[in-house]
Amino acid sequence: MTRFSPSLIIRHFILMIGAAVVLAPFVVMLSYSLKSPAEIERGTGGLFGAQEMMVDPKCALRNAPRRGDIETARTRFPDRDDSTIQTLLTEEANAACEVRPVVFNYRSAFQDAPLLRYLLNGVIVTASIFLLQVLIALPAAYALSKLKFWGREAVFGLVLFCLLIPVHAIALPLYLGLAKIGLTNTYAALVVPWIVSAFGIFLMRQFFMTVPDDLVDAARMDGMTEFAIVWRVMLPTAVPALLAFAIFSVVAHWNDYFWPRIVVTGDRSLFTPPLGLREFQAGADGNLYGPMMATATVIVIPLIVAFMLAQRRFIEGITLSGMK
Amino acid sequence: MATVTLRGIRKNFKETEVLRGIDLAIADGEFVSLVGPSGCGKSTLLRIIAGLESASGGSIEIGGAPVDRLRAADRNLSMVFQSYALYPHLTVAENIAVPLRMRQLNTAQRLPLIGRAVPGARERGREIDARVLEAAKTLEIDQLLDRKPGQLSGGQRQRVALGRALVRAPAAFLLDEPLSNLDAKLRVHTRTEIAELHRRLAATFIYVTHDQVEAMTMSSRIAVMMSGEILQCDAPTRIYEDPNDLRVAEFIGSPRINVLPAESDSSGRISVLGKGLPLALHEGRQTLQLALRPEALSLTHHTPLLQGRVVHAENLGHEVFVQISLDGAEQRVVLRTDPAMQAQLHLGAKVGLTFDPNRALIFDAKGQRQRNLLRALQEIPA
Amino acid sequence: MATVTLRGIRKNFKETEVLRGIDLAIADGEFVSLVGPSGCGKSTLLRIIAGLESASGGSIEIGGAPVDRLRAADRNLSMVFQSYALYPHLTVAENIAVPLRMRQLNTAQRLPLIGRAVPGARERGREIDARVLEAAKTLEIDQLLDRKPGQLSGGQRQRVALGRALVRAPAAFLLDEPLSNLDAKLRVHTRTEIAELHRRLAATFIYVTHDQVEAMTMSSRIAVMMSGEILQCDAPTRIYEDPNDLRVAEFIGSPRINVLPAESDSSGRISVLGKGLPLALHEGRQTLQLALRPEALSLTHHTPLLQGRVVHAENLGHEVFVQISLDGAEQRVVLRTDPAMQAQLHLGAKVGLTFDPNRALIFDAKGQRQRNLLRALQEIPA
Amino acid sequence: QDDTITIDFVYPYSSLFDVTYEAIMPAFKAAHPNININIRASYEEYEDASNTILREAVSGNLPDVTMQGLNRQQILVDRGIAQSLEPFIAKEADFQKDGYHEAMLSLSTFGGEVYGLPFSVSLPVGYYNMDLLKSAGVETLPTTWDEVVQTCQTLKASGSDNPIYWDWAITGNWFFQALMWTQGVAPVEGNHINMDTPEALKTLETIKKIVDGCEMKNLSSDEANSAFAAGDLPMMFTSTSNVGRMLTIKDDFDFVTGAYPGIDGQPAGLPAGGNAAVMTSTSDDPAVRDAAWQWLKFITSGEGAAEVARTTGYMPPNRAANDLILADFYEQNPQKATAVKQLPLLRDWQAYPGDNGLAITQVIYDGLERIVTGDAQDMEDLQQELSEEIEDLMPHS
Amino acid sequence: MSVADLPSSAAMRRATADPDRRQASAGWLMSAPALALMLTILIAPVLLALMLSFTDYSLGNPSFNWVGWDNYERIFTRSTYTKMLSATFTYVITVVPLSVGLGLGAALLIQSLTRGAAIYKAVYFLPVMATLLAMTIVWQLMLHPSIGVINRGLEGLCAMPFTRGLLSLSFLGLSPEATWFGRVCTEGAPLWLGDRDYAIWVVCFIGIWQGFGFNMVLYLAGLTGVSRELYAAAEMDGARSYWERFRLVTWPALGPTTVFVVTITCIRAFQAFDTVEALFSPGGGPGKSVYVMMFAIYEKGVTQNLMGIGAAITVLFLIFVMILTLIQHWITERKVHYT
Ligand SMILES: Nc1ncnc2c1ncn2[C@@H]1O[C@H](COP(=O)(O)OP(=O)(O)OP(=O)(O)O)[C@@H](O)[C@H]1O
Ligand SMILES: Nc1ncnc2c1ncn2[C@@H]1O[C@H](COP(=O)(O)OP(=O)(O)OP(=O)(O)O)[C@@H](O)[C@H]1O
Ligand SMILES: [Mg+2]
Ligand SMILES: [Mg+2]
Repeated sequence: MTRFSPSLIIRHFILMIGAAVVLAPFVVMLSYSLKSPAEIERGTGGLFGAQEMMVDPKCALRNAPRRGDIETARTRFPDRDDSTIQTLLTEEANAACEVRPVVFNYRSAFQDAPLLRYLLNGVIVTASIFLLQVLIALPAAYALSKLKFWGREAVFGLVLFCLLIPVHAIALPLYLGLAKIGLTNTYAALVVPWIVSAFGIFLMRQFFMTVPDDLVDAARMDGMTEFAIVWRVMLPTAVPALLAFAIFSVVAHWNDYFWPRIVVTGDRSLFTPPLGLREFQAGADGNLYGPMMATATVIVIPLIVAFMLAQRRFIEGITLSGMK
Repeated sequence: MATVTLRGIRKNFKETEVLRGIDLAIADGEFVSLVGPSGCGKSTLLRIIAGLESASGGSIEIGGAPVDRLRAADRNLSMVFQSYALYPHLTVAENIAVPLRMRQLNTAQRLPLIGRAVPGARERGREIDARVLEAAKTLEIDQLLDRKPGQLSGGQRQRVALGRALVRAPAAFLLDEPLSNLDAKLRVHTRTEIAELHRRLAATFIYVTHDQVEAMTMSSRIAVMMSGEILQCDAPTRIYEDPNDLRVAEFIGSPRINVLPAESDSSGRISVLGKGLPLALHEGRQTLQLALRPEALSLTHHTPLLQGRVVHAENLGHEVFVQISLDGAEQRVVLRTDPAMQAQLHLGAKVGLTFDPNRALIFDAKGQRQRNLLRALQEIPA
Repeated sequence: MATVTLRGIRKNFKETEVLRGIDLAIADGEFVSLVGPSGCGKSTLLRIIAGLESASGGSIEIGGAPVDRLRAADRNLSMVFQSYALYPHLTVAENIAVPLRMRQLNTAQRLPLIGRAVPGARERGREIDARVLEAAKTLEIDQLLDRKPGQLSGGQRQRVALGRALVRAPAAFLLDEPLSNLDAKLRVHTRTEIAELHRRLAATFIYVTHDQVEAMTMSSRIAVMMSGEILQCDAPTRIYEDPNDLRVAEFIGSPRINVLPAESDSSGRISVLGKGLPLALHEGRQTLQLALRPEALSLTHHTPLLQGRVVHAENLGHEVFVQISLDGAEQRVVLRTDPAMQAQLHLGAKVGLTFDPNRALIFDAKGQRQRNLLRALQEIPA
Repeated sequence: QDDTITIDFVYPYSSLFDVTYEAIMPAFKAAHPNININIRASYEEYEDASNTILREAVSGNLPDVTMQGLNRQQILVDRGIAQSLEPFIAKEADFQKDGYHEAMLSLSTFGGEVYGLPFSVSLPVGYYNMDLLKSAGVETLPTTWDEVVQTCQTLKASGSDNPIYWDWAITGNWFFQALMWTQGVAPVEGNHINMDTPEALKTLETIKKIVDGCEMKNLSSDEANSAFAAGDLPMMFTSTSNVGRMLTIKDDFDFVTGAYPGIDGQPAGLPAGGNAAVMTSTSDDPAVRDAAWQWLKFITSGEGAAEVARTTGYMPPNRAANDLILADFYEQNPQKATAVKQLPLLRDWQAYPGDNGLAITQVIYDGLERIVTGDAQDMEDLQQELSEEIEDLMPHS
Repeated sequence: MSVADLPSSAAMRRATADPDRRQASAGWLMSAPALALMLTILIAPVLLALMLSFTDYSLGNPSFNWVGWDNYERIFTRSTYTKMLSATFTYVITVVPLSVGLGLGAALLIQSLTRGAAIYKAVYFLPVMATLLAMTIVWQLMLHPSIGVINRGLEGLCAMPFTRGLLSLSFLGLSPEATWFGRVCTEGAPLWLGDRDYAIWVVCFIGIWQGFGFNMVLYLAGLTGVSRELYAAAEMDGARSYWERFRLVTWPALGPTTVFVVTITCIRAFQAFDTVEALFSPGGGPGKSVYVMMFAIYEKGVTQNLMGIGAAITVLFLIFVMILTLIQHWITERKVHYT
């Protein structure tokens, strides 16, 4: 009965207020990705920026007249002194470097940092991590929830313990270990440390616990091996949980800034998307917020698309309705 | 097609003893029904045979070989679960196909998309589809093959569960109340199909049911379980007509068997409610219990053995159960009779009852059947 | 304690039409059983009455007031779900107590720990505990009050579900196959308890079952549903003896009613398998169907109306169903007879059958009952 | 192409220096066609540069040439990661002629040996929004901190509630060291940190004076920069390296830089910020090492170095570049000239000795923060506490 | 009867153990890869950290000395230690309940909608998906004391007499100093990140903002497993209000999810780092008010290159979080019912 009720309006109202708070930074992010550096730093320009032509600072620096340029330009400006010529040339150079802020921001994002390459790396790395995680976590989660074996509690305890271990604390030993086997600056270095996900094991175990034992037994009677049960029975019934895990894993590693920064010290072509941000970071010497926000916007878009696709499955849901 | 032998199977859930030493030898191709009150351990026993639960004691042999160390999948059994246990994410057709696919396709052939391309997969797949369709037709669920379990009615789900078990030919079938949610017509139909299958495959069946008609009509033998033990395992008519134990007699047969207090005098002569019967025991002076099936009682006008008043009547259409409160006793007895008689048997009517002493079953105070009866004692003076 | 009136209830699941206009008026205190083949929409109808599912059309009144816009909780009904639907985290006692706690305690009194301290909560709580214990005793699950549903057998779970419905006194009870997982003994017992409750509360019951004995013995009326319609709703004996529709006749009664092809000649005289019967219709020259309950057939040696050969016999202990393959027809008929007769009726035996023409039910080719019969036509020459 | 030599090179602050190296690269290619410079992924900032190098040293993955913060060279020298440049310098016939400032070279001289060649150098300067100052009636730039405080009072009197930002939080205790050098005292002498000296007390008190006298808010550097660019902040004291950026983002007001104020009169010295090129090559191949040296030398001298000034707010490390190549540059860019004028004051930006050097930096940072947030009121107590804590962290052997 | 129909003879030969033993070996086999990887990737470094915590190792040094309990002693004798604990606990105690509660609330509200659910889901999940580093920078810009949108907004509200009166409750006759908003209008908008009274709450807020969407997704996944039949049963039992049905069906059914969500949120809260690093590096916020444990570990172990002390804090951190998680897990797990 989808009637138009006050409670429905209240619910929408609450959700909309929440959405406004949640969205505010994104609006700002998007807005900054449209503005010129001056507008950002000075907090002007409204939502979309004035979109007045601005001078691309790097381009201007690159084209700034040098001594030689002044010499050659002397013929063009016969009776001016050097400094006037320089001013004129600088103005010319600046004029050649004029761009709209929005163009500047997004162009910088893709040019100064090879963002497309980074996005591709992101896809490769997150997909490999997720697949390997599932491959390892699912059987373990199944064993921990549905198989009785001596030491199960201990293994589960270990999983819980591993959940507690912060990556920041073990980053250095891990880095050194990878260096020892010569894996730094490779895709493997980005993937290997994550292939066992205590989080994934724990999450899937919690959901497997809710699958009725009879279903597992039925599968055993049908001739499935324990491994087959994991992939053919547990996995499909736990699709929502798996999606939650997929989202978690992909989001975490897509956005991971810390680990790639540690482990990829040489090769820029191994960078993952967030490292594109550092291209525009200069600490106290001035961050280029516009391109940075443009990069951040670009980085998050694939995730939003993926999430929208994935959430259909959430709506369907697998209710365990084959049971009495 | 194999024998199933249980020796001293015991099972505890923590402190509660659910099975207390089950011994049962099932011959190859036999159809054994397990009946017993709710909670007596039928499902547990089935699960132990299937290898899904480990027994706390005892051993199991299938086809003569011990299977205690064999996993469920390797025991080559089919099972219908009381709770259906359908795969919620698979359609009806896929649910039924699972046991075939698992056993007839190899790993490569089972792969989701590419599997069909593997040599031999296509033919096997078609074979499986055909078998699934056949099973579904038998169970009248061929219209539903594309539905998911969540979209089915209770009885339809149960039939899918049944289909999944019947689609292949294992060493033995274990069926746990497979027809409980079906209507009478379909139940009779399915019963016939199962009986047919049993004949055709000559497979061993272990069948849990609480439906006596099922148990009586389908079984080679019925095993009556109570509080974790098998009280009697015998052919249906033996169980009905010749129970070893009062509990069996009471459990089997609906309406319930009538039990009347009886006793034997010093000579062993048995009397019920003060009336001597032409029956005697070798030992005398016992408190006894005399049990009579409702159909063993008949109405009579002259020299009734028992007298009473009609207190309740249930008309099932083809027969009427009449409850009669006996004079001089607390018991009521139930009489099975024709609907045509109902006019005579209005509430409150006084009736006289008699019975053939040979159809009376005598049990001692503990419920043990007393078989050493001396009969034809008409000449013994009343 | 209320009337329940359904008018033109329809229900579609996407394209499939599950209910196609159900009209049913249930009087206050009536006990109506819904029977029908699996998947015919019984559970759906019950859920619509309960307010759990919205109808695609039609209206419902309870106690004379329309309830279409009332939510399930406000309709004051009790329901047993076919799938039990027990709260997995609550013990048996708590499960049964839920409806009482929900309705008799206010929000404060229901609070987990402090609730007991709220004025009045303690007495109410004790009262509830007592009622729960009583219900559990009736259903013989008082030993299990502290268990969680996961630790119960199928039948035990079902009894908990029943207990939860029976523990309070609503306007009407909706029971969806509440006894399907119980053994015969317990089933009879519980049936009696439900009948007793019905008498005591004089409450309205709507009872879905596939067990004909239940339907026949407990109901004031039986409604036979098929493919989303009610074919007939009448007193049990009427349904059994005087069905309107061949489908009803076939559905009710086990073993199934025997149907034989018949026809009427130009004068309206009816004959079956070439034998004229002392029955006639007003209109002549029709293809007809003659239906006979198994108990309407009897064995005879002289002038048998039908002849055939015994092909199968099922012994239920108290009676035997004998399948006879008729000479000159494909049909088999089933005969209900005494176990004592079985010796005579060995497989292959030739038998002659007869029946009382007055017990024969005549249906036209479409299955509609033909009631306008001219009888006692013995004088019509054969 | 067999004789092409590739050397690995890394630098921090890519958004700042990318364009610099882009500008340098063609000239270098022309001069050394057989040397290929492989630019690795850049460091974020000096801390990151230092940590990464240490990690890479342990994992055996060092670049050949790296740019490191001036105060981060010490640790690399101590751990034997940075290599002495003396052998290469010795081989150069006319090294002096290339114009390396003696003062600047000393920034990278440890134990008498040169370990790095400074590349971009910065000094603290004052940033002023002349429009705001003038509207409050201030015409002359303050030259001492007392005058700064007075200016604050004037500004506040005319309604400014946020008159100053003094970039105390800048990395490596730069501003603390600035006030020490102002008084002519080195923050570190040998194995001792001069926290327990009267000059240190004076330093702390001066900071407190600025904070209290100006009611300075506890902004971050970024926030202060934005506020200044937006025209909300009349005075800001920070590194000259921000000038370039400020010029591009500032609102339409008159932006002037002024000499860093002293305590009484002109400062006696100021610490140099910025970075130096350090050789960290682990290669045994003399050709590689020589190529690395060529690169190192190229970027720190002549046209190469000139690009630093042209493209950033930093000064080039090289007299030749400053005096000759860029002579008229500073006329065009007066805001960038201030630091150059302060060149004679150039002093070491010192690292604290021992493994705990960075921890000591943090201790002093925390101390300064306590002044800024108003936590610490009594400077003598604070000095006492800091001295003890530092003493505790000093190497004891 | 064919032999093939019997339990296969191959199976017989494979039958080395009874079902229990077999299950045990399957269990071990299936957890073995995870176990082995956990031991090498996670546990080994932790053991290394344990070892290092008794040394004065510093990256790049050729050797190290055993210093016994010195590192631990140092941690406990420094005043920053209490600041570290208080910042960590403030963060955990604020963020865990709020982000779990908001996650659950959002999930329930969204689930009850027939229309628009997808949009809300995506919106609430946005913060989880966005790169935290970038978003922290956005927050930093928004929280800028003079040009940030937040303070500009506050100033805007102050400038309008109506909103100023409304929000500062001065229409109730309260003095401007009596309410937070009143003080903002008279004394100027807060410094947010530079003010010790605000910094930790800002970090908490960002933590909640960023994290509750994930809890929402987990709860949504959990909600798909709640049997509809049970809602029907509850409705029949007279659970009239939403709250009653929630108590009777939803909440117990969400038990496993809640165990998970609380455990994870708790652990993640203890591991809060990125925001602090991005906003308050170096130092850990005004007066070290945001000096959370993970930041301390990172500062000591990585930034300051004192691996010994960093390792010691790591060990303490693990012991600490382990005890708390065990207690928490023990409590919740006992109350939870699976199927
Ligand atoms: N996991 C368990 N923990 C404790 N007791 C259990 C458990 N499972 C079953 N039981 C108990 O064991 C007994 C036997 O259960 P079982 O399921 O075998 O009964 P059943 O004969 O199949 O009954 P029904 O006919 O009702 O299905 C019951 O009393 C039940 O309560
Ligand atoms: N969610 C659904 N989607 C589609 N079809 C459904 C759905 N639920 C039930 N049906 C169909 O509606 C029909 C009626 O179902 P219902 O559960 O009412 O049957 P029933 O009479 O109770 O049967 P049973 O005796 O087997 O329980 C069935 O054919 C069933 O397949
Ligand atoms: Mg059972
Ligand atoms: Mg149903």
